[in-house]
Amino acid sequence: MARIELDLAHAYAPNPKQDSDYALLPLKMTFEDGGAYALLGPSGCGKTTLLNIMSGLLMPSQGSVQFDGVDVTRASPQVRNIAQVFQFPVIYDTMTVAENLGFPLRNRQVPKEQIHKRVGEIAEMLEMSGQLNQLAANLSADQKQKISLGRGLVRPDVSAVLFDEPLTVIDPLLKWQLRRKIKQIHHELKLTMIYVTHDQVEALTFAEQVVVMTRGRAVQVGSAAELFERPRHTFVGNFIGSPGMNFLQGSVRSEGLQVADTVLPWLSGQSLPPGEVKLGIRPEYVALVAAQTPGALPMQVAQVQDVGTHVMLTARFAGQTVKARLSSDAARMAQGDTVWLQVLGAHSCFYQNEEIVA
Amino acid sequence: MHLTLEGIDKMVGSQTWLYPMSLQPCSGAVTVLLGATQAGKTSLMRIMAGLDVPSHGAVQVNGHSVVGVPVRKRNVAMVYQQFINYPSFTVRDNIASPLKLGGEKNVVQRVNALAEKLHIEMFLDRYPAELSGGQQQRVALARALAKGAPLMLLDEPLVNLDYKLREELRDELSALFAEGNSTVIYATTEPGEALLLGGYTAVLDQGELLQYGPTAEVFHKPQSLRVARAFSDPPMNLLAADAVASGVQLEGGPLLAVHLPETASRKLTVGVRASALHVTAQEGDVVLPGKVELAEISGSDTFVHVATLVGEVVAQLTGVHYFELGAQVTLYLNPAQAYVFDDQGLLLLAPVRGGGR
Amino acid sequence: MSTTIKPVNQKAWFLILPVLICVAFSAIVPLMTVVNYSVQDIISPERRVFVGTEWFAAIMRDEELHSALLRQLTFSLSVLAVELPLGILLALSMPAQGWKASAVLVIVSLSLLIPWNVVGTIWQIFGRTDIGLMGAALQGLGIDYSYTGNATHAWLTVLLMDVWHWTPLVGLLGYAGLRSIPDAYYQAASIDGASKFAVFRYVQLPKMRGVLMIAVLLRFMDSFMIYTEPFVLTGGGPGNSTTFLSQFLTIKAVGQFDIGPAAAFSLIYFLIILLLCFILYNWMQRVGTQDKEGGHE
Amino acid sequence: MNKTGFEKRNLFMVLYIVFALLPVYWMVNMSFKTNEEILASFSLFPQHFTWANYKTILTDASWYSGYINSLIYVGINTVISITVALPAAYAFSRYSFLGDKHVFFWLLTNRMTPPAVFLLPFFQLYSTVGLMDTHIAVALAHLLFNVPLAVWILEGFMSGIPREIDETAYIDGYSFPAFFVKIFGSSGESVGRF
Repeated sequence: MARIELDLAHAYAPNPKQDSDYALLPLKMTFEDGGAYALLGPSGCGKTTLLNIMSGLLMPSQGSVQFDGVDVTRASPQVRNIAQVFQFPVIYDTMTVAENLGFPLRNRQVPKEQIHKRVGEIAEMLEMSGQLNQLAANLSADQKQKISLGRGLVRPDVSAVLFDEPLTVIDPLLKWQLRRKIKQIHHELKLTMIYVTHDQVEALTFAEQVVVMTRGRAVQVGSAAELFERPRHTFVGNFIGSPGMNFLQGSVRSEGLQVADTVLPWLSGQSLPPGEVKLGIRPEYVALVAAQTPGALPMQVAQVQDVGTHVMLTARFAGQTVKARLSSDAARMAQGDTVWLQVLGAHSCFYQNEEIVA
Repeated sequence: MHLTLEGIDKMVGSQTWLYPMSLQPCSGAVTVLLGATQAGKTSLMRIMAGLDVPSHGAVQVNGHSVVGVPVRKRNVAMVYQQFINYPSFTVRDNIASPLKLGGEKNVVQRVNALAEKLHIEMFLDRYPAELSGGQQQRVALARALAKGAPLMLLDEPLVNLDYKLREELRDELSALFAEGNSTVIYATTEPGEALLLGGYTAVLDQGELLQYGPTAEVFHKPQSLRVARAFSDPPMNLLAADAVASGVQLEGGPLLAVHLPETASRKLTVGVRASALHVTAQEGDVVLPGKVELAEISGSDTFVHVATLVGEVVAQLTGVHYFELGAQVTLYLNPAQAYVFDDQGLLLLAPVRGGGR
Repeated sequence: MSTTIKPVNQKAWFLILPVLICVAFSAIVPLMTVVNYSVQDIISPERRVFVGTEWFAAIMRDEELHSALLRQLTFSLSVLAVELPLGILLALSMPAQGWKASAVLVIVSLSLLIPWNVVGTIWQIFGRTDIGLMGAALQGLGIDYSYTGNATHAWLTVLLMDVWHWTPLVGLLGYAGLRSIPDAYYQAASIDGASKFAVFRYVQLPKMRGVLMIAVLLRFMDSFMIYTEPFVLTGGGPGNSTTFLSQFLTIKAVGQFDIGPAAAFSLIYFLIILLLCFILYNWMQRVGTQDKEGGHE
Repeated sequence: MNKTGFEKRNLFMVLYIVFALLPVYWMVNMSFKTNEEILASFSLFPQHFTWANYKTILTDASWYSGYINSLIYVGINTVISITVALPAAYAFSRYSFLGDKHVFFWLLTNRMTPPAVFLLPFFQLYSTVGLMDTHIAVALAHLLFNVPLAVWILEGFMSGIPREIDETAYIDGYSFPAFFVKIFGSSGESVGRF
C-alpha cells in the first residue's frame, strides 16, 4: 500500500496564463497509506483529471507524483501497481469470473495453484464464491463492478485502489450494499483508497478525508464534521449538506452584525474585521425562537414543506432567503406568518469574499 | 384538465407490466409516481401520454376516451430521463418547435422568456450536443413548458444529473409547477423527491398501484407494508412482533405499550422509521441497546446501522456523528412513533402526527 | 420497462410495400421463369416438354459442376483465410483519429469504389509481363510468371486481385468495431498488466466479433458469386482453372444454350446461397445480440 | 491502439498502402503515355508526357456516351433505391410486425444472389416488357442489389438514433412526413449510401 504525495498542476494549453487555462490549479496534497479519501465536486471540476494523474493514465503538465517517496510521474499504471474501478463495469466478456479475477496474476506468470488460492480468497471477500465459473458477461452491473474491484485486490502488493464514480450505473437499491462492501473491504485490508464522486452521500460515507473541488481547485480538505461545521469556503458550505448552508449578506458594526435594518448583537468575545460579510448558518442549526431573542430575525414564511422526517421552512427577510429544518411537531405555521429564527449562534460562520474569517 | 384511468392494465407477451388499476390524478396539481426501477412508472406514464395503448380499460380526458388518439392530437408534453433534444436544431429552434407547430404568434419573446426562466438564455444559438447534461435537460424542460400543455409528464428527469444540480433543479421545478396550471405527472425512485415536490403521490410496486393520496398523508399513513417500504429512504426498520394484552411485544425485545384494535392478528410487523430512533432518551421511551455495524454520513444526517437484540436497525441522526465500528450504543424509541402492520401487511397503527420529538 | 422493445404495428407494412414491389419485380418474376425452365425441355419456343427433375439429376451428376463447385469453395475459403486476418491487421494499424486517420481511410478504401470490371482490367494490364509492373517485376526476379498460361499463377493472381479489391472492406468494418471500444477497456488492460497480444485477444477481438461476423457474411457470399473480375482477367482460363460457379452457369445458360440444366443449376446455386446466408445470418444475430447485452451505457 | 507496437504497426500500414496504390499508380502512369511508348519501352514514369489519352475519352462520342449512360442509370437507380429504402428502413428499425424478420432476411438473400442466376430470366423479362437496352432496365435490374443494401445500411443507421426523438417530435405536433424530413433526415446528417 502506498503513501501518495502530489505537488503538481495540469494545464490544457502549453503555457497557461490565467486560472481558466488550468484543468488543475497548482495543488500540494498527501494521501496517507491505508487512508480512505474522496474527491468530491460537480462535473467538470477536475476530480477525474486528478484521479487519472494519480493512476498514471495522464501525465501532469507540471509538478510530480510520488508513491512512497519514489517519483512515478512518468510511470505507467502497471508500474505504479494501482487498481481502478470505472464508471461502468469493465470486464473481459469472454472470460469466467474466476479467469477475470486471476487475469492480473496470470499476466505476472504467477503459478496456477497460487492464482487459484488467491482468487478463492478474494471471491470469498466479495461474496461471489458461488459465481466463479459463470461467464462474467451475464452478471448484473453491481456484480461486474465487484469483479473490477477484485482484479485490483487480487494483487497482494496493490499500491492503491481508485474509484471513478463506480455507482453511476448501479440500481439505487443496490448502491447501498456495494457502498457498504467497499467500506468493509477498506476496513479489512487497510488499502489506500481514493473515491471520485459528485454525490456527497457517497463521499462523506466512504472517506475519512474529503477533498472538495471546484473549477480545478481543491478548496478544502477535511473530515465530514469539519466540512459540515466549519466550511472554509462558501462553495463548500453550499455543496455539503442538503439543502446547503444559508448565507445572509450583512455588514460589521461594533455592536453587532447589521442585516438590512436590524442589528444582531455579537456573542461574547466575537470580533470581526470591518466591512461587508456573509453570515453562514446551516438549516439544521436555524432555531425557531421567541420574538426579540438576541441573534434572531423576524422572517416571513414563504413555504412550509412536510419532508416526512422533518419540516423544511423557507422564510424571507429583506429579500434574502433562509431555509430552516424544524422537527415535524414544530408550531403550525402558514405562508405569510412572521416567525423569529435564530441565525447568529455558536454554529454561525462568517465569510469575506467567499473565504471564512471567523 | 381531468385525466381518468379506468381499470387499465398492460400485458406485453407473457409478462404483465401493469396490473388492473384506476387513477384520477388531481387536475392542476403535481402527481408523483413513486416506485423502484421496473415498478411500472414509465409504462403507466406512456399510457397517460398516449404513446402506448393499455391492454384493457379506458383512458379519458375531460370525460371522453382518448385511447388510440395519436399522441400528436393529445396536447401533452413529456420530458425523458436522458435529455432528449433535436440534435440538428439549435437550442432556440428546439424550444420554438412546439410553438411554431402550434401556430403561436410571438414565438421569439416566448422562447427568450422561457430561456431566461431556465437560465439557458446564453446558449440559445448553440447546439444541444455542446451543452452539459444539466443544460440539455433545461432545454428539454423549456420545450415542454413552451407547449403549455394541460398535461405535462416527466420521467425521472433529474436522475442523470449531479447531486447538487438535482437539488437546484428540483426547487426550480416545484416553482415552475406552482406557476403553471397544468396537471403534472412526475416519476421518481426517490421518496425524498416526492416529499419535496409535495402535491399527490401514487405508490407503484411491481406493476401494481398500491396507494394514491396527498404526499404527506401517504407517507405518514401507508395503507400497507409494501407502501411503507416503497416510501422510505433509508429502508424502514421492520421488526417481527406479537400482539399481547398490554400492547405489542417485539420478538427478543421490549414491549411497546400501544392500544391495538381487537381485530389485530397475533403475528404483527412493527415498522420503525430511521428518524424515529434517537440516541437521547425521553421519558416513556423504549430502550434498544446494540453494537454499531456502520455509520454513514450524508451531509445533513448520519445513518447508524446498529445490531440490536431485535435485529439490525438503522437510525437517522441529524448532523454529523462519529461511531467506532463495534462500539456500544443505546437507541431510544417512543412507542407512539411506531407503525404496526398485521400479518396481511395492512396498517393497524400509525404514529400520531406531531407526537414525535 | 425499457422502451427498447419495439411496439407492434401492422401498419408498418405500408412503409415496406414500395421495397417489396421493387425487389419482387426483379426477383420473384425471374425466379419463376427459372423454375419454369428448370422442369422443361425447350426444343423450340412452341414445343416444350415437361421433364420433371431430369435436369436436376443431370446437373447433380455433372462432373464439370463438381470441379467448378470445388474450385469455388476453395477460392471462397482462401479469400476468407487471407482477407480476414489481413483486414483485422489493417484495422489494428489504422491511426486512431485526426486527419491521418481520414487520409489513410480514403487511400485504403479506394479499391472498394472501383467498378468490378475496371478492377479486372487494371489487374489484367498490371500482371502482363511486357507492359505490367507486376508481370515485369516477377519476370525480373526470374519467375516464369504467366497468368494466361500457368493455372496456379492464374488462380493466385485472381486471389491477389480479390485480396487487393476487398480487404479494405474487412479493414473498415474492423476499424468501426475498434472505434466503439471505450478507452476504459484499454486502461483496465494496462492496469492489469496485459500484454499487447492479451489486449488483442481479450479486449479487441471480443468487441469486434459483431462486425467481423458481418465481414465474414459479406466476403464469403460475394466471393461465392464472383464473376466479373476473373472473367475479365483470365476469362476462366487457362482451361477452367479459374472458372467459378457463376461463370460456369453463364457458359451453360448463354454459351451452350441448354436452358434446362442452366435453370436447374441456377436454382441449386440459389439454394446453396440461401442456406449459407441463413446459417451465417443467424450466427451473426446471436453473436451480435450477445454483444449488445454485454455492452454498457 | 496502444503506443508500444508503434513501429510494427506503422511498417505494416506503409506496406499495405503501397500494395493498395501500386496498381492505381501504374494505371495513372500509363494514362500519360502514348500507345507507342507503352509498347516500345518499359519505364516507371512517362518519358513523353501527354494528355492525348484524356482528350480522346472526353471528346470521342463512343467514349463519353458511356459515361453519360452510366451516370443516367446510376442516377435513376440511386434515386429510386433511396426513396424506396428510407421508409422501409424506418419501419424495420422502429416497429415489429408480422414477418418482419423473414422479409429482412429475404431482402438480404437478394443482395447475396449471384447476378448470373438472373441473367437469363432478366433477358427474357425485359424483352417481353419491351424495356430492352434502355437505362430504365439497367437501373431496375440493379435495384435487386442496391435496395436491400440501402435498407440494411439505413436500418442500422436509424437504429442509432434514439426512439425518444421520434416520440418527442410527435408530441410536439410533427406529422410523420414533416418529422421524417425535418428531424430524422438532418439528425442523420450523412445518409450515406454504401
